[in-house]
Amino acid sequence: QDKTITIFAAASMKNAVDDINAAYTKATGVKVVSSYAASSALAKQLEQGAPADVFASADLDWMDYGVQKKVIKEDTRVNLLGNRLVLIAPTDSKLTNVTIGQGFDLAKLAGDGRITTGDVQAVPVGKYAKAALEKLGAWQAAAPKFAMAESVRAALAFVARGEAVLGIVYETDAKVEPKVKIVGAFPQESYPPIVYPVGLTTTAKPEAAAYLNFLRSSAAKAIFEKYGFSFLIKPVS
Amino acid sequence: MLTVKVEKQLGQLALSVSFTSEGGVTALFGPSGTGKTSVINMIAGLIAPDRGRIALDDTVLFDGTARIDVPAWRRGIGIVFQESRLFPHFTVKHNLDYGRWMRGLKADPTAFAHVVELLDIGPLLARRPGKLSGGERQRVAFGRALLMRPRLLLLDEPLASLDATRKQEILPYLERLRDDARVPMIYVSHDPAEVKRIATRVVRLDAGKVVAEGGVELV
Amino acid sequence: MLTVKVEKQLGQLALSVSFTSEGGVTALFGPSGTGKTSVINMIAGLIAPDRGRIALDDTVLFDGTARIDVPAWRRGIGIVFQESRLFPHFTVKHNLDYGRWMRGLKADPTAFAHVVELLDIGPLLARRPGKLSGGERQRVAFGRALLMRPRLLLLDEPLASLDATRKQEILPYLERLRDDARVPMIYVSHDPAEVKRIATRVVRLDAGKVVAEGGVELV
Amino acid sequence: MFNLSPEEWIAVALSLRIAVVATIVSLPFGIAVAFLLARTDFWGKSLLDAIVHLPLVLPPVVTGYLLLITLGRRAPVGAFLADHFGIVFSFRWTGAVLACGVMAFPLLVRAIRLSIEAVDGKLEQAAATLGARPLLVFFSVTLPLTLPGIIAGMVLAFARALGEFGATITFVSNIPGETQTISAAIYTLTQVPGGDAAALKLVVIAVIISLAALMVSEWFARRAAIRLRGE
Amino acid sequence: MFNLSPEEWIAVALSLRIAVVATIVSLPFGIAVAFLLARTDFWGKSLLDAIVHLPLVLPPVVTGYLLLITLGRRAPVGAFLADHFGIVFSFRWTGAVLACGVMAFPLLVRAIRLSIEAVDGKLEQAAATLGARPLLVFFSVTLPLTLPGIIAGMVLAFARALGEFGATITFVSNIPGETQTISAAIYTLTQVPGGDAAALKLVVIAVIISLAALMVSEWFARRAAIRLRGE
Ligand SMILES: Nc1ncnc2c1ncn2[C@@H]1O[C@H](COP(=O)(O)OP(=O)(O)OP(=O)(O)O)[C@@H](O)[C@H]1O
Ligand SMILES: Nc1ncnc2c1ncn2[C@@H]1O[C@H](COP(=O)(O)OP(=O)(O)OP(=O)(O)O)[C@@H](O)[C@H]1O
Ligand code: MOO
Ligand SMILES: [Mg+2]
Ligand SMILES: [Mg+2]
Repeated sequence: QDKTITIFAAASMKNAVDDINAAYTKATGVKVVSSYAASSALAKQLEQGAPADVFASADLDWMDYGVQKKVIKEDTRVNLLGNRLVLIAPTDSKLTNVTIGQGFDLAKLAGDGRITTGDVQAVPVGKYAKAALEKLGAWQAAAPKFAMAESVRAALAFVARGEAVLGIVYETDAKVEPKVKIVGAFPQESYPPIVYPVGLTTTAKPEAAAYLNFLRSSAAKAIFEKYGFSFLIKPVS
Repeated sequence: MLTVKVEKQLGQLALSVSFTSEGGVTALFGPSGTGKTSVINMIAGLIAPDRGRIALDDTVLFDGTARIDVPAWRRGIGIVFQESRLFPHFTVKHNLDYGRWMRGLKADPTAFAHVVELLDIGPLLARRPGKLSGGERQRVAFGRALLMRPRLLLLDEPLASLDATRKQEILPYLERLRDDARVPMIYVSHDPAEVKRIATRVVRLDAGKVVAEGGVELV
Repeated sequence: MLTVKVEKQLGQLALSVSFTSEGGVTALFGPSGTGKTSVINMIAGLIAPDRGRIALDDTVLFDGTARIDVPAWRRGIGIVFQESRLFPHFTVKHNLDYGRWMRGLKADPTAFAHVVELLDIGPLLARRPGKLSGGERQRVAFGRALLMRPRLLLLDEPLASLDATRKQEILPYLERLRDDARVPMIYVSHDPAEVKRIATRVVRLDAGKVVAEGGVELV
Repeated sequence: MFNLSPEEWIAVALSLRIAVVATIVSLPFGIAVAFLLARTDFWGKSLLDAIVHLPLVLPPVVTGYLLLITLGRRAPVGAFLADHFGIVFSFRWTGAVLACGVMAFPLLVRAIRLSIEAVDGKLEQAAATLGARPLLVFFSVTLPLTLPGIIAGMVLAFARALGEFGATITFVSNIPGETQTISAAIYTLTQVPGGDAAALKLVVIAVIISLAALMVSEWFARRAAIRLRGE
Repeated sequence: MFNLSPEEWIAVALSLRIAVVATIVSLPFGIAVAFLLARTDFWGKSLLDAIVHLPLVLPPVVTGYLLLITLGRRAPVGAFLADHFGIVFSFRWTGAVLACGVMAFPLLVRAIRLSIEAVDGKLEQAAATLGARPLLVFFSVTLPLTLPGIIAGMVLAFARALGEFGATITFVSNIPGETQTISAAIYTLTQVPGGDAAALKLVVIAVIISLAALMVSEWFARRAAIRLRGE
């Protein structure tokens, strides 16, 4: 009972982390409990003394916040996973291969429809999207057409339902929604790397270190990759 | 002409009443809890008899076998309840006018003024009923039923909480209503003097049954 | 001994009443809307006079200048309201027992049985008040006030909707209450015969003022 | 304290508009449903009752998602409304009104229903004997006597509409000037590290608005109470 | 249909427990506050009224956040309660109870208040003349006559507690077996690719629970209504 490990993970990581936990329990007999919520909520809970051993954030900001509030052991922090930003449209859209590069006119592509993504201030996918568009010089013109969703899943739903003509989401999400198609990928250099950092909390049980190691293992890599994440580090064995 | 023949089980009491009234004032007389109010409610259409038939002149108001049950609002029967049931959110004036409005009748200032004067409720017209005294409330309820111009008037102890003087003023009015306007009435009262004075016919109830029917000598 | 000297502005009516009662039954007599119920409410402590003093024997119940105002629940005064005010969520039996419970008195089965028999409410004991007839309700309210064993009984037209036979049964009981148990009463009624029979003293009100005070010959 | 950005002022104004319109528009439906639930008996009444309560029972984002898949522009009902009546909800402030209205509906209905059930049926009977047909009885007697419940329901609905964001943001997203309410703005700010101070400003404004709404409603409620006691 | 994972069954059971406990525990407070608001006049009454409504007006995550920074184990009040009374809310199911209770409180209070205001003061007067002191009047007359409002309030509170997740997940996180309610589970599932089918199952379960709760409450309400009409 006492050895049970608690991980606080961003809601978008649920599928993969659930599988990894099952695998870990099977391999070691140690039970892992996971609490999934918005990274922001989790970080603030850690600040208030939440009984977690591991934190997996969906973006760097909230991990930085945790480090700054001294609830994350900075030396255990790893930028574990990566993702890619893609432009999607409903499956029946006339749009196909869009080349996304300098000077690409997103506003024109959208016509009089809406473009959706996560909230550009608050939701990680939105922040990346805005950064990319700014870099590519497309933000100014497209900004008024944005409908900002509460999460990447909500953005995906808007496109899948045909509410929005275009959306900017993670590749992981786009790939599993049959009602949308990827019409273009943003060049990797146009946005800061999409990173899912993990780390131990300052109150972590000793056993948590082994779990964190497992997250970095090739077994974990396989699971994460199955769900479309890219694994950013060299797996430990 | 009103014919009433009704049966209804009221808790323990098996009400079974039948009488006819050829216009004029029929007094329902009898001890407390014998079913007078219940009979009145059936005539008005507020409760349905289990079995029976109620007809007023040539309209059948209720017929258990023919499944006729004219709703209360289309019966045109005025009723003064044992408890006044005034509308608390309307002024006394609006309470008085309510029946006329609902029945789409034209205003009749003479009749209105007459009733108001008779019942001495002029000073109350602008007030709401909440703080009226018991007798004031009863007078307003009386006026409200009169002013809807009913084809039959059901009066459930309408004068019970009025002083003798006021009663002596109202009774002649009821007599005129009976004789001149020829509005038939069913009159419930416990006051033998009152009944003697106003009734043309007496139906005596006991324990849910008619035990005697006849002239005022029954009182 | 009860001394009442109260003033209160009730809408248009400037009530200003003062009388004393040396035990026995004091009848408040007067037309509708003269302030009888209001006086009763002040004695019971349900509305506060603007000015004045109310004392029962040697307890001051209200004194405007001395800022005394004993709350209703500590006055020990029973009241039969013009409208019965029974508790809908209690059975008749529990309504009757309510005052005894609240005052922490011991059960007195003889008194209970006696009141129940007198008022003929035995068959109603297990029912709730919702569907009682007007007279039944009034009898229960009467019983409820009697059974709290009040030091003063305020009766606001307690017999108004009862038939003559029932009245004739209850009046002797009130007489016994007056003469044997010596419970003082204030009695509001519009029935001269009733007042003549029961009252030991009559206070005649008109338009909020005492216009005469004396024996039953005033009626 | 109140040095809000123009965008934030717009969100405040929009929230007010959405909450007021949602409350007013849902009122007649709320009254009708409350009446059905309080006074009639029909097959499927429990179902109606359950549907009305649904937005309370489900997480708001789920309600928003259900709205999206029924009333979105490609959804059957949504397409029908758009084609035949020109009513479009998606990404419009009207959609926010709808979402807030739906979320507040159970509160509105319960309060009104409670008051309708408390109306003394004897007064309605009296009205009927005076010649009032059922509809007139309802409008002249039942409804006025239900006023305390209507006021209470409107207060709850208004407050809920101000606080709602889960269903709104899922149904119509978060478009500044069109669908971004105070609540959405507050939510957004709480998701940004260091956004707390700015969020707090908006929280204070939401509190002030609701305080004002409460005071206005208390005033009306007091007047209604006096009236209904017949004074 | 109901092949839920053990974890999901636990969430269902936990939700029920949290909703029931939250409803029951907040009831006496709800009655007390409703009585204060309905029947007394004191300085700061508007403020109390506003505070009660606050959880309705603010986005739930904000309410949750406010709870976290006041009642978390490192927060002043939370630390005080933990040290002196051993009451710990943070990341316990009791914290979920608190969050749901707070979110449901305005609904509970309004319904009860509405019913208290509808109680006929004349009956309370009659009780006083029969020797009942104010507290006894309240418990023997006012409270029983308020039953419809209490039932309605409890239904709303229960339903809201079932549907709540914003405040709960923010205050006590989303820990299976301890603080993960159906709603939080549904929300989490909507956040992952392909989670919709699983979410739908839980939605159906939430609907069934609330339907059952509604039917039970209707039954009680019907009995109460008959009783209060004195039949
Ligand atoms: N719905 C009901 N269920 C059970 N009993 C009822 C019902 N309605 C009336 N009663 C009973 O039927 C009897 C007749 O009641 P009703 O009101 O008709 O009497 P009443 O003759 O008007 O008496 P009163 O002169 O006291 O007003 C009473 O004993 C009453 O308690
Ligand atoms: N709070 C109030 N505000 C205004 N007017 C009031 C108020 N209370 C009573 N009145 C008026 O004061 C007068 C006296 O009322 P009260 O009930 O004492 O009369 P009453 O003598 O008992 O009459 P009744 O025999 O008709 O019952 C009435 O005209 C009534 O309308
Ligand atoms: O329960 Mo919520 O969290 O209204 O959005
Ligand atoms: Mg009767
Ligand atoms: Mg009186």
